[in-house]
Amino acid sequence: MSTPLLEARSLVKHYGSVEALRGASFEVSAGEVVSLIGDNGAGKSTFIKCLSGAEQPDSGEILLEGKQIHLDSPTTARSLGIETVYQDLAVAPDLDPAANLYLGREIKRKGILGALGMLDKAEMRRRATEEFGRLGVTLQSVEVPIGALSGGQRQSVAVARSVVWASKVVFMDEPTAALGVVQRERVLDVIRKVRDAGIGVVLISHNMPEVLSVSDRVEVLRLGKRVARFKAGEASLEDLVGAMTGALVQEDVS
Amino acid sequence: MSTPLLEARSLVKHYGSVEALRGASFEVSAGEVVSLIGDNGAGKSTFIKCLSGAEQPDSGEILLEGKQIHLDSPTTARSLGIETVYQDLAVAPDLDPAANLYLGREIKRKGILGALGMLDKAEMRRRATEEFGRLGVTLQSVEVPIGALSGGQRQSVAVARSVVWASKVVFMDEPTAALGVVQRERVLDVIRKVRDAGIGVVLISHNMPEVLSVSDRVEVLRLGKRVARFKAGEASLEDLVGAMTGALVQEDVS
Amino acid sequence: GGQVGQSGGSSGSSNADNKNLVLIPGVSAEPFYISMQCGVEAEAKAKGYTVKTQAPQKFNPSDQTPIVTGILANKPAAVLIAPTDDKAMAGPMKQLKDAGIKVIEVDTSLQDTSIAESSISSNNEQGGKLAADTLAKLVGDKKGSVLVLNTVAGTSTTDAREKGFKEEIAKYPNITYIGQQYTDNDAAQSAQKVTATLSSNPDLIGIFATNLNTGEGAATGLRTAGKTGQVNLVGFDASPKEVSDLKDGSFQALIAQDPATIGKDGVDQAVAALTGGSVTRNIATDLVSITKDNMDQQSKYFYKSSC
Amino acid sequence: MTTVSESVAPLEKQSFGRRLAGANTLWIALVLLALVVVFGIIDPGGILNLTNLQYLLIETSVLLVLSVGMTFVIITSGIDLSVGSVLVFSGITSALAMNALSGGDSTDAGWGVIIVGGVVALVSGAAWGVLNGLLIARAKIPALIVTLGSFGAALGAGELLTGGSDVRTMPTALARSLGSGTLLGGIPTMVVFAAVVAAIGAWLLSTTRFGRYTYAIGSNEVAAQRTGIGVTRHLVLVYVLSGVLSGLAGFMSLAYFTTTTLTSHSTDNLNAIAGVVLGGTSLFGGVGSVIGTVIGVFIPAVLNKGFTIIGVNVFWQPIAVAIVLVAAVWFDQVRRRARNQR
Amino acid sequence: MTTVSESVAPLEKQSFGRRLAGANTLWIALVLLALVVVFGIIDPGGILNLTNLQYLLIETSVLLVLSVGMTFVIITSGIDLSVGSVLVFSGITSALAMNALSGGDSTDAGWGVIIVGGVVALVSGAAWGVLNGLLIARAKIPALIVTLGSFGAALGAGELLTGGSDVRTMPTALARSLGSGTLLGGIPTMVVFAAVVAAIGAWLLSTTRFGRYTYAIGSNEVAAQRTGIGVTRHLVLVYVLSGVLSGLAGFMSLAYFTTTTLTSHSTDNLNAIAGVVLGGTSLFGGVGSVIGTVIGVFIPAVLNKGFTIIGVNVFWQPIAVAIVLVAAVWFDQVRRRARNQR
Ligand SMILES: Nc1ncnc2c1ncn2[C@@H]1O[C@H](COP(=O)(O)OP(=O)(O)OP(=O)(O)O)[C@@H](O)[C@H]1O
Ligand SMILES: Nc1ncnc2c1ncn2[C@@H]1O[C@H](COP(=O)(O)OP(=O)(O)OP(=O)(O)O)[C@@H](O)[C@H]1O
Ligand SMILES: O[C@@H]1[C@@H](O)[C@H](O)OC[C@H]1O
Ligand SMILES: [Mg+2]
Ligand SMILES: [Mg+2]
Repeated sequence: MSTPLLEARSLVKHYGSVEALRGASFEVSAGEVVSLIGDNGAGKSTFIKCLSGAEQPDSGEILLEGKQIHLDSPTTARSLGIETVYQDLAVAPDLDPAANLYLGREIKRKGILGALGMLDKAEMRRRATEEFGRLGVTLQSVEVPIGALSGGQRQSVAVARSVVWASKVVFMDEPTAALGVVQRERVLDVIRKVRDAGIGVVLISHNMPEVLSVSDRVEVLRLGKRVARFKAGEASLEDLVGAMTGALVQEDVS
Repeated sequence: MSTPLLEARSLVKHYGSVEALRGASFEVSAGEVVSLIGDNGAGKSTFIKCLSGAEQPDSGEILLEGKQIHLDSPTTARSLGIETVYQDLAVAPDLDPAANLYLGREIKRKGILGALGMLDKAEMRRRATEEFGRLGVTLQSVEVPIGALSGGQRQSVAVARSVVWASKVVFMDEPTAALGVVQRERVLDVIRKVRDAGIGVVLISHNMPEVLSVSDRVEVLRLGKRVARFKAGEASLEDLVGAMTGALVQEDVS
Repeated sequence: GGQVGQSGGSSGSSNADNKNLVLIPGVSAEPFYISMQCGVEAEAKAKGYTVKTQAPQKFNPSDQTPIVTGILANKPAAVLIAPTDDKAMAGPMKQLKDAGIKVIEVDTSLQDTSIAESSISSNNEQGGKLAADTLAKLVGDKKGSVLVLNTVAGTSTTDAREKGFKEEIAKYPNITYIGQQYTDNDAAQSAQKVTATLSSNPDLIGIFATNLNTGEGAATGLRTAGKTGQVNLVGFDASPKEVSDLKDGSFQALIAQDPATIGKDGVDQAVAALTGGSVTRNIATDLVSITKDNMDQQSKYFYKSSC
Repeated sequence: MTTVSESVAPLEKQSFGRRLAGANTLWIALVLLALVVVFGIIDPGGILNLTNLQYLLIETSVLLVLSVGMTFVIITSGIDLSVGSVLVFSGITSALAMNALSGGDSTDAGWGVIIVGGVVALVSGAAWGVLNGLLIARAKIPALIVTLGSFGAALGAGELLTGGSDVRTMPTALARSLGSGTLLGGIPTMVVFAAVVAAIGAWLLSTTRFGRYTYAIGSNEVAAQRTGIGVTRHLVLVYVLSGVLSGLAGFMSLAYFTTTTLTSHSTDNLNAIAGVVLGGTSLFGGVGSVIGTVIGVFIPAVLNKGFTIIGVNVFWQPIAVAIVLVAAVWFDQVRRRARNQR
Repeated sequence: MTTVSESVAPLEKQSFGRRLAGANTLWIALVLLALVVVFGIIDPGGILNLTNLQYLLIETSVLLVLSVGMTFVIITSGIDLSVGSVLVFSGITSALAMNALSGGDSTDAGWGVIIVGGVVALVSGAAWGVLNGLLIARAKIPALIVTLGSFGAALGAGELLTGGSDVRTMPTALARSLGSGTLLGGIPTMVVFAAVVAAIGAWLLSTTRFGRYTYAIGSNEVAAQRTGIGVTRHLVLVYVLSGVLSGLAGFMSLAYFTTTTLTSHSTDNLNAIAGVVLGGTSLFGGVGSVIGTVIGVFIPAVLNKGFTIIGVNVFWQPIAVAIVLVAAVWFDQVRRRARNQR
């Protein structure tokens, strides 16, 4: 493997007395789908939050294209081309789906009104409808606040947002958990397309068949540490479960 | 089939201009696991909310053991032995897991202090730990507010709460969506045990293998209406997907 | 049970070397009390005493009480105070007396006359009467109604002014008193009450505003309605702003007290009480009615905004 | 795995009528209208009288300017208790500046001086806004504590500057133009100012990116942060906006009262908050509108005016206001709920 | 599918030291202590003097009683602006009742009359609490609007009863016992009352089902509803609690001031809210404690007293208070955050 696109080395993160990460490492290359799996509470979401600037690790280092970076906020990460679908959906429940899709990346009107900060709501709504169509999201009305949508609809909006904007890496924390069968397939298709566009995709999922079907590699986290790595095709469902539960240990867990 | 335990006839529910339910019907018998499946936004959660008193349908009727009932609040439903795991988790994020498990069903101290309303926190914590053990929930600390737990941990608490208290029917709206492989298996085991105790279980899930493995029957909702019913073993994955997407129509959809 | 302050009754050792006075006005940021403070400071300096002033943020006993009990710790020789309630302040002020501190009442006084050595004040009820007579003179024999703008219900000083006004105005048959409106001591509300009253009582010929804020609001209300000068506005006190409004015709008359003299007399009485001189129990100071015509003669009553 | 999408319900846009009926402000606007009509029936010459309406507008304009800023603050789920004191402080600095420029007495000062005075008022307000904003957004101190602190501190600072009594001289030209003058054929200048502020505020909130970020932060601050919105910066700006509008209100108040009305503004904060909440903005953030605020500010104003005009007993007035306020919101809630059911 | 659970991290209980350091109230308590020490050093005879501490406690006891009720209300994510007016109203009804029972002048009334007076105060407070609670919990009108309404209405009603002036006759026995008496070897009776209320409040909030429901509703009202908690009933009870405590505070205030102090309580609401928030209770509900409130109420009280004793200029006082308040909360935040990082 050449230099990985994004690499994390020995991240540690405490919450009060809880040790969420105890020296976790990880890497993802461009054009690769890596699944990050692990038991509930293993530290996956915390890990992702550290890699996307939403939380700051207590120690450890993060490298983008070989250079050490300091992700002090999600804004920094986004400006580096890193997009994230958070498990605790980072949407504004009082805004409608189009507004959420474009949050932080609004389209302004042309000309002077745009310079004054005026939004082109019609254009955003139009494009949003397009994107939702692409992901098979079915909405009865685009004018309701997203808080009133069904769980799956809400999740689809979050997924759409990340794939629309990513240029280097997309983190997806259980993006398909609430999705229907059709929407789930669509999202997996999108993940493949994004990968083919040369973007690194990191997927967190508890659905092992899904993990096996879409990943190029699988990394396993357990009690805040990476305990195993598998290449696609090399791992069986039993291996994955064994690694997650601690029955199988591959890496050095001191 | 004898009189079903719980039956819903032609429920209709509007939210402003959105028609979430357009005459949906449904039944579940004692000692039976019925899965309710359908596309995102099909109306499953709305349906469950109507059957558990969290929302009131605009029209239609609900019968428990053949007698029409009026579920004006979740309290009424709970007092009738109906417990629910809601998709938008109904937990109090600032309370700890034990407090959430016993919310609305607190254990009081013995004697005069109990009569004054004083809680037996130690006992609740002890029993909660037991229940969590039974479901394989792993918590690093029981003293953190539940809002700080991982997605799966939070979901496990909600599931534990419903199965501890149910006496007639348990509704579970995507209870396993955020769960790890081990916890998911545990929950499915618990569902079977609850069923064997003569309780009716209604499961909503987008995971078809899971649905097929645990259900006695499957009912399919589409655009707010029931469109198909299957007995366990009679349905293939293709049938289910066909019914959800509208490719296969069994019931009269006017 | 015992009584508070019993134990800590630090003996009434009124030290002759103690030259510290404290002034506790009714409220801070009020030209009346600032002028009084000027009078107190000038006289104290002349007599070789020092004064500290501690004023409550609001004219009420619950803001003033902690100041009184806090002052106890400083053990001044005497306290000059404008009690904000003639009953509620008795308890805390008694603590001062019990600690051997001489208490002089300035501007207002307690019902309980056993606490203070001396009370110097102008009579607020009298001021209200004077306002009524002044207003009656201004309107002449025109017929019409008059309004009183009060601050907050229960404020002892302004309530007394209204009471005096009400009694006195009844003597003028051509004038109908249509009652008072409360303004929360807020100029904006006062202005609003004036324009509304003008609409319901188009025959309004006079307004008595019982203090600074109500007066300023009333002047604004009349200006908004274009009735400045047509409706006679009588204010209370003579702050620099009110005086200049009198000059430019926004007010037709002011009822002024003499805060500087109240302050000066307060210090004199305190010093007399401390040095064993003769103390006068009650001193009444002047109240005058100032109009545009006599304002030059009465300029010594104008309040100061700083010393 | 088959794909379907034909039968997907279309993304329908709501009809205009439905949007109107659904508008959060419709019912409360009806309440306001009903109030005016009722007072008009009880006392035909009273409130419906054009002059009275004009007075009502003038007397409400200062509060309205404060409330527009407060709307933004509350939508971010914040609160600004300092508005009244910042108003006073700005009025004082402005008056002092104008006096200083005119050699101590600005009574006859010209427009140059007045414009400088206006700028000083706005800048003073902005300064308090920056202070509030930084402490709230950067130091993460609860807005209630910060602005309760600046509520006391701004007034204290103002009193320090003047020694506790009102500044008594200010330009006559200012009083005659902004304070009691009219524009555009008879509309009071105060009202024009307030209307322009409300219009710009409404535009800013509902159509611009600034407005959208305001909603987003109030709706879910963490989400806003994670989507890359500069939450700290935006919050500071919102408090600055509130501060600047308090400064403008201070300047207007100075022109209107021709003095700094030091002790008159201790309940401006609650009045503004009440107007905002009456207008349908939630104290928990994320929802609200400037139009709602305009209506919400006028309801108590109409009530107070109306009750004084029809001569309700002074002690009954606050009781009557309370009853109508509660009834108005209750009506609004019931109607909105009914709409959502259907 | 294998099952594992040996390596599962144990459900550890935190050590006592850690719990203490983690307690939300520790750091703010340290701030209070620091203030006392600093004032003690500046003026050794001042605040540390026993008599002064006694006065401080007495003068804060009425506000403390209000703030205990406010703590419950705010934890449900509500607000009660009416407390000061309900206090006044209850004092008035109580005084009027005692006078009526004594043929017009209760100055020499005995304990029977006084006890009736106490009951009347509590019942009056409770009545306003019921009204507030029903409008908020059942009619779902925002608490801010409802209690702003009753803030005006309760005072108006009180003034109606008395014609706008204070009731000035009340039993001397009450003033000498509750108002200025001491108990248990020198502890002021007022302080004993406040301490008992705070202790019961703390017990109720942190150990009983009532307290737990209070947190649950504030944390997530929908969730509380769905778990079968009678949210409406509980909210009404919380506002009744606040009302009853306001009634008690009214009775205490009557005993202390020996008059109904109509004008003294317009900012009690903000003072109580500030104490509660300073003490670590969130305005968004779900978290908070009575102990925190006790500390939070004393911080401004100590500041005001201390500044008076050391003789800070009146206009500087609110500025200094603001600086200390903000600094205290900031220190508290920084410490808590540091603890969470570790
Ligand atoms: N803010 C927080 N405060 C305290 N503990 C936390 C916090 N966030 C996470 N934790 C704890 O850190 C551990 C790791 O949590 P994390 O959310 O990363 O798990 P996860 O692997 O994503 O689990 P899941 O599969 O259930 O989503 C858990 O024990 C969790 O309780
Ligand atoms: N409070 C609400 N206001 C407006 N629309 C709503 C509301 N709740 C649900 N809806 C709409 O009703 C429809 C059904 O929603 P529901 O949550 O029942 O779907 P679901 O079948 O549970 O979907 P999912 O599988 O994604 O959870 C959706 O179109 C949704 O947007
Ligand atoms: O006499 C004083 C008065 O002049 C001032 O306006 O307010 C307080 C009063 O006590
Ligand atoms: Mg997770
Ligand atoms: Mg659902």
